[in-house]
Amino acid sequence: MQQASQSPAGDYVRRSRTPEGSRNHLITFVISIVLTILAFAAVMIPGLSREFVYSLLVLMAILQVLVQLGIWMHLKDRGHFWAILAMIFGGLVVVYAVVSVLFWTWYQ
Amino acid sequence: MVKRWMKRLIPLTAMMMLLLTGCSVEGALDPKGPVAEKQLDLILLSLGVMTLVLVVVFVLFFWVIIRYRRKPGDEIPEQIEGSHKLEATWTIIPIVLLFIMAVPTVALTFNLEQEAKATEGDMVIQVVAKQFWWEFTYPEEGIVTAQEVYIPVGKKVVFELSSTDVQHSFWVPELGGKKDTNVGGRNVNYLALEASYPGTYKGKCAELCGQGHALMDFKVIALEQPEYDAWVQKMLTPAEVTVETELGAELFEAKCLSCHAIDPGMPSMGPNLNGFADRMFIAGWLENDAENLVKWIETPEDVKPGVLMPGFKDVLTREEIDEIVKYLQSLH
Amino acid sequence: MSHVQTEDNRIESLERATLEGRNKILGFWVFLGAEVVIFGTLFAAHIALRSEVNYGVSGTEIFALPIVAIMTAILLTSSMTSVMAIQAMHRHDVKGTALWLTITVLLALGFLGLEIYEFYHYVDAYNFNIKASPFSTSFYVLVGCHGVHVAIGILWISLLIGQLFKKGLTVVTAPKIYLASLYWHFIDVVWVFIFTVVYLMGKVG
Amino acid sequence: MAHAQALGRKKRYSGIMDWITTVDHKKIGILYLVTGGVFFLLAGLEAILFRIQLMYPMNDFLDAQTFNELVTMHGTTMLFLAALPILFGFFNYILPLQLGARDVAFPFLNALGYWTFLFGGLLLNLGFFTGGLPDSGWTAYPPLSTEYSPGFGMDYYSIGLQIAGIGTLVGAINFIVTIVNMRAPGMTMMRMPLFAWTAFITSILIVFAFSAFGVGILMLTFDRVFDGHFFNAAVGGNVILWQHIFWIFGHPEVYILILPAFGILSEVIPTFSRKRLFGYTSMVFATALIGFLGFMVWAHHMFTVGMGSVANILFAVATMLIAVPTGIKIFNWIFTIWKGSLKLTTASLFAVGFIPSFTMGGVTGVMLAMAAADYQYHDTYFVVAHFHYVIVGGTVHGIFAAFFYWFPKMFGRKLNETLGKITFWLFLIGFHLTFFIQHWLGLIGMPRRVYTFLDGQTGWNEMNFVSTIGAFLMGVATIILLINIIITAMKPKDAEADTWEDGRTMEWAMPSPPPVYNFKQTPLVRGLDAWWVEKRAGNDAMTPAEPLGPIHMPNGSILPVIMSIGLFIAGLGIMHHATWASIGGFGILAVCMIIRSLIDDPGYYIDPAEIEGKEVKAS
Ligand code: HEA
Ligand code: HEA
Ligand code: HEC
Ligand code: CUA
Ligand SMILES: [Cu+2]
Repeated sequence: MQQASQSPAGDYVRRSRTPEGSRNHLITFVISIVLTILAFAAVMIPGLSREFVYSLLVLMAILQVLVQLGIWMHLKDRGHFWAILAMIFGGLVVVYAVVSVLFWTWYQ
Repeated sequence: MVKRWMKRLIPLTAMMMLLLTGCSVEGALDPKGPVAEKQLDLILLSLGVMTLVLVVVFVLFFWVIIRYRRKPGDEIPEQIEGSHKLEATWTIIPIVLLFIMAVPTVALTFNLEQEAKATEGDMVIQVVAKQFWWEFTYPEEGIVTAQEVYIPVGKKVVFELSSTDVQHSFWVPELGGKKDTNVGGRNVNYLALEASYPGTYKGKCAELCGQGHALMDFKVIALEQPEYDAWVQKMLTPAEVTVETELGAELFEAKCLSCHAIDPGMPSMGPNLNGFADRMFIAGWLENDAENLVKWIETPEDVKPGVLMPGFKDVLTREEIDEIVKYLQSLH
Repeated sequence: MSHVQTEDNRIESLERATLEGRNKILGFWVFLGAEVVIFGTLFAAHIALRSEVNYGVSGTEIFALPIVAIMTAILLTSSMTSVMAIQAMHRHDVKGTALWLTITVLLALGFLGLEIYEFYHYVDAYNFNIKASPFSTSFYVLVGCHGVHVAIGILWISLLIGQLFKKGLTVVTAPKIYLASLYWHFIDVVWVFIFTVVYLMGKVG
Repeated sequence: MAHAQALGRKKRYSGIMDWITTVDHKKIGILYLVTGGVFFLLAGLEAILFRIQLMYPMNDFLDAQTFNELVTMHGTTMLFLAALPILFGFFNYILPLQLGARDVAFPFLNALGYWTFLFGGLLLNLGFFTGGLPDSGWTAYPPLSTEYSPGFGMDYYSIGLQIAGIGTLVGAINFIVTIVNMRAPGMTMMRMPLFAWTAFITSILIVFAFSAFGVGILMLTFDRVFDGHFFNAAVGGNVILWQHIFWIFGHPEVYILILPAFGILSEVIPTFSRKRLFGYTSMVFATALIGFLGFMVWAHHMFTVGMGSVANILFAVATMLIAVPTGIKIFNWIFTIWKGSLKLTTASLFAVGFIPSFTMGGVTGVMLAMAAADYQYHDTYFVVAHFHYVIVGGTVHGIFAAFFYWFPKMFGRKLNETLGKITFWLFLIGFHLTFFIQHWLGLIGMPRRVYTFLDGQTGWNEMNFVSTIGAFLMGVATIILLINIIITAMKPKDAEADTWEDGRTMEWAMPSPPPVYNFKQTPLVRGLDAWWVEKRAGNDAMTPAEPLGPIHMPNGSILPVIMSIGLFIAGLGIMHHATWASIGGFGILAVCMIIRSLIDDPGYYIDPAEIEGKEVKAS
């Protein structure tokens, strides 16, 4: 593909050594696995109160998503201002939607 | 310029004048009960504030477009960036104005909702909205009626609102604002209204519900307590079938009873016709006389589009329909 | 090549080497913002309707957690392998990239297969189809929407593997691969909420 | 780059093929404008028809069903297929010029966005030919829009808007990326023209609002076509769920319509006042704040649904707050004229005419926001009056202002000013005549969406009659505008670059109409109102930021049209349960995407020599 040869891609490869080691990514993987196991365990262990399980589940999910967004999807890296904004804004709209449904759809 | 002033001011003043005279108006502007009165107060308050805002904006607006029109030989004006002082002014003043309006809004909104919670001893009427008519049930008295709902004057009445097909909205402008009738047996709404004076008040469906939406009218009839009690008694004593109406009654039983009921407490697929002879209107809006009744029974679709009652033009002869009409007119 | 500069004209990595690449990445993030709302709305609907079983079966009765656990493990691993693909890409290792992407696709196929089996099982064993109840409708539309995303991801990544062999790693292919991996992570993120909200909470009732 | 020429040649299309395959943002802008304009005429005609029905009590010009269909189509078409696409047309044409960008970020997707919008719009209107139009109001409340609406009408609504919505979403993403990444050197965010800012915020609102709506109509489709139960109350579905989803989209949608008009005003008023925008910074923040608050107030459309007093109060207060940033804007415009030198052309007449009309609509909005009072206003003509004051007095005025303002830039000719002023006055008078009186109608009890009303109600007959006359006047004004366009089109192209002499932003620094590649050399921006700054400094062109070199342009492509046709077929297939048609439709889509993915578009180069010689003009 000729166009590529026009671009600085060739020199760039030499210049940039990937700064991200795979360690972070592996740690994320492990964290995700652990959080998931915790979540499944909380449901499978009998006798826990519903409120406790629910809050634990939500907490686990949020943690896991934060870790994955931050590290796997590089949101923690520089230059992701607008990306983070997109996620936050989307999240906000979702919170509205869920809240409205939870409290008002079944109001009374 | 003068013309433009006039064009904007005339309708505005016309509206204010109509408001002040208040006699030839109807609807929300002519309240006949405490709820509508409080709402009108709120409306007038906001209208006052808005008039103020509009006057300020209009004055500034016309001042700048008249004063700063381009004239031959104009220099390039100074490029003013802004002014913190001015900008702060038109941030703060609106906030103050909004506050003035927000406080009574919050109070009244809260208050109305509180009122609507029926407590012991409140009179409750169940309202079921259907395409395209209204069924009213008095659970205490055991009365089911339609299109015309009777209430005593000076007493808070709580309407329990629901619907069996699509969303409708229950609105009696002169007595107070509307509330939707939700489907599904859930989200049942309560609306408290009270009539301060005896009279007949127009009621409307205010949510698009299909073809008949425009004509889904009803009436609220407020009577002094003794008259109201008399009405209840009358509703509870079914009309008797006489020799004259016998034929009509039979026909009615054969053709109409599948949908309609005439026993006082009976709900039915169509309106309960107990006391029908005393209704002012057929189907909520057409004057209740023999001629119109024939028209309705023959071709209800012409009276109210989308109506769920079939026409009987081809099913019954004109004579038979006349008999039914005679019978219906005996249902006091 | 366009020569418009941005504040940030450091060349960070192959996928960001060109303006086109940077545009794509930013645009894709905005698209993911839209996806958040899309799935969020479906979640809202599901949360509202999940106890409306219309005299039919409820989540507590039918959800088979072991199969969900396996699906979760598979998808999580595939998200990991797509990270590996990007790392290989940053090392300019075409073969490695292709290999990791292939593994990702295979895992995804496994996931999709299990999901199809799961749906089939529900319909077969409990007559739990989309018409059964508001719960079933919202369940199938939400989880199915995720499934469709997985299927699209499979097609997309497979195409990219083909391109990789044909064209190698270039400033044209690199952003695409990067986006596909973002997309894939996002699908995993959505699944985290699905197994939490739909399955686990559904199981608890 | 000696072999630049060899890289690729422009695939030359001409005539209609050129328009069908174009990826040039300026041509796509014109396509949006023309299509949106046609839909505006159609929706306006629908309004005229149902206004005739409402001219007399118990009129039988239209039957109830047709009336409901026309009202629904009027609202839906105006919002989704007329106002928004026309604004998209201006975004497309003007934004890159104002930003000093060579092109938009995603030319191909941009074209795709237009064609999906067009085919979605056609699907929505298909009922005119097949019978059975959408009839449940633009709000499509179930169960009226599901079980109680047999036939294909509401399927056209849900699937047609789904397809058009995809186009809108794609377009919005394109604008966001263009604005963030493609600005010319020196143009910081805080030096962007306000029009670009409003385009930016609007696009953000679209991304989040239209996604919610997309899911809403997907659910509607499932209920209607696949017997789903989202909204089927009989088995436990919930109709209020739809209302929440709809309004979470629906309220931002109205700001999507007004913000670009705010942007237009912020361009037109400074130009014709020869004075910079008063309080630029606060205008930017007000825009952002309106956009943000716009997402938190949706339930003010649902006060009467019975959400309880707490919810009603919260949403009431949140809604009222929006008056503050909007007020900031109103006063900033007025003070832009203050101490300026205002020239009243048709464009600036529409722009200043906006201010009082919109304010009247805005203050009734605040009245509506007062929950306890809204119980009286809701679903009456008072609401109809409110939103036409903000939409017609606001958005449509803004659109007309933009049309007169940018027409010379886009087509190289000035519209006739005399006819323009006649249009303005007729439209303004007609507008107030139609809608002012509707406030009153609402207050005395006329519900909206009624196909007729009973005789003998005080004032109803007269006021409805007057209202219809006003609508006729607006129709006449529109016809005069059409005549104006036709007359102007027959005149030679003679507009100068800086047509209005006082242009401030960069589009006025290039020929009218601009060449395909926009700026020969990317300009350097040295302040807010970049072109004004250069003019004040005594320059007669923008200072370039790069040497003259070959300009890379994308090739046209037929794929967007084919993809949209694929979607159209798939949509029809789904609603008719024709599995093969839907698979075929999606197949076409998939094949196109695969082709697009496998065959890279090398684009072509325009040579500096060619630029120096004859100007390559956009048609
Ligand atoms: C362009 C579109 C647009 C815009 C900009 C607005 C702007 C506003 N709207 Fe409107 N609205 C619609 C389009 C729009 N609306 C539509 C289409 C509907 C009906 C949908 C349907 O049901 O079909 C609707 C319905 C609607 C309702 C629901 C009514 C009902 O159905 O019962 C409400 C209620 O709160 C409301 C409120 C507001 C408010 C508070 C604003 C504010 O943003 C207005 C702010 C502006 C000002 C206030 C003027 C300028 C300010 C000053 C000069 C400062 C000083 C002012 C004060 C202190 C008051 N609107
Ligand atoms: C962008 C939005 C927009 C615009 C510009 C308009 C413009 C107009 N609207 Fe619109 N309207 C809505 C959005 C809009 N409306 C919405 C959302 C609803 C709610 C729908 C619902 O309830 O679901 C509504 C509802 C609505 C109603 C209430 C209907 C009802 O509830 O029963 C009325 C009634 O008067 C009305 C009238 C008008 C009029 C007279 C115009 C005029 O300004 C139109 C002026 C334009 C013209 C008159 C065009 C002229 C065309 C020609 C002359 C034809 C020439 C033809 C060829 C050459 C082919 N509209
Ligand atoms: C299929 C059911 C059905 C049958 C059969 C039917 N009706 Fe009706 N009827 C209705 C419904 C539904 C309405 C309410 C119409 C409306 O206002 O929307 C109605 C309304 C009426 C009304 C007006 C009631 C009011 O309160 O204003 C009268 C009178 C009436 N019907 C008479 C008859 C007679 C007489 C017959 C038989 C010859 C008959 N109906 C047969 C369904 C039926
Ligand atoms: Cu019932 Cu409208
Ligand atoms: Cu709103």
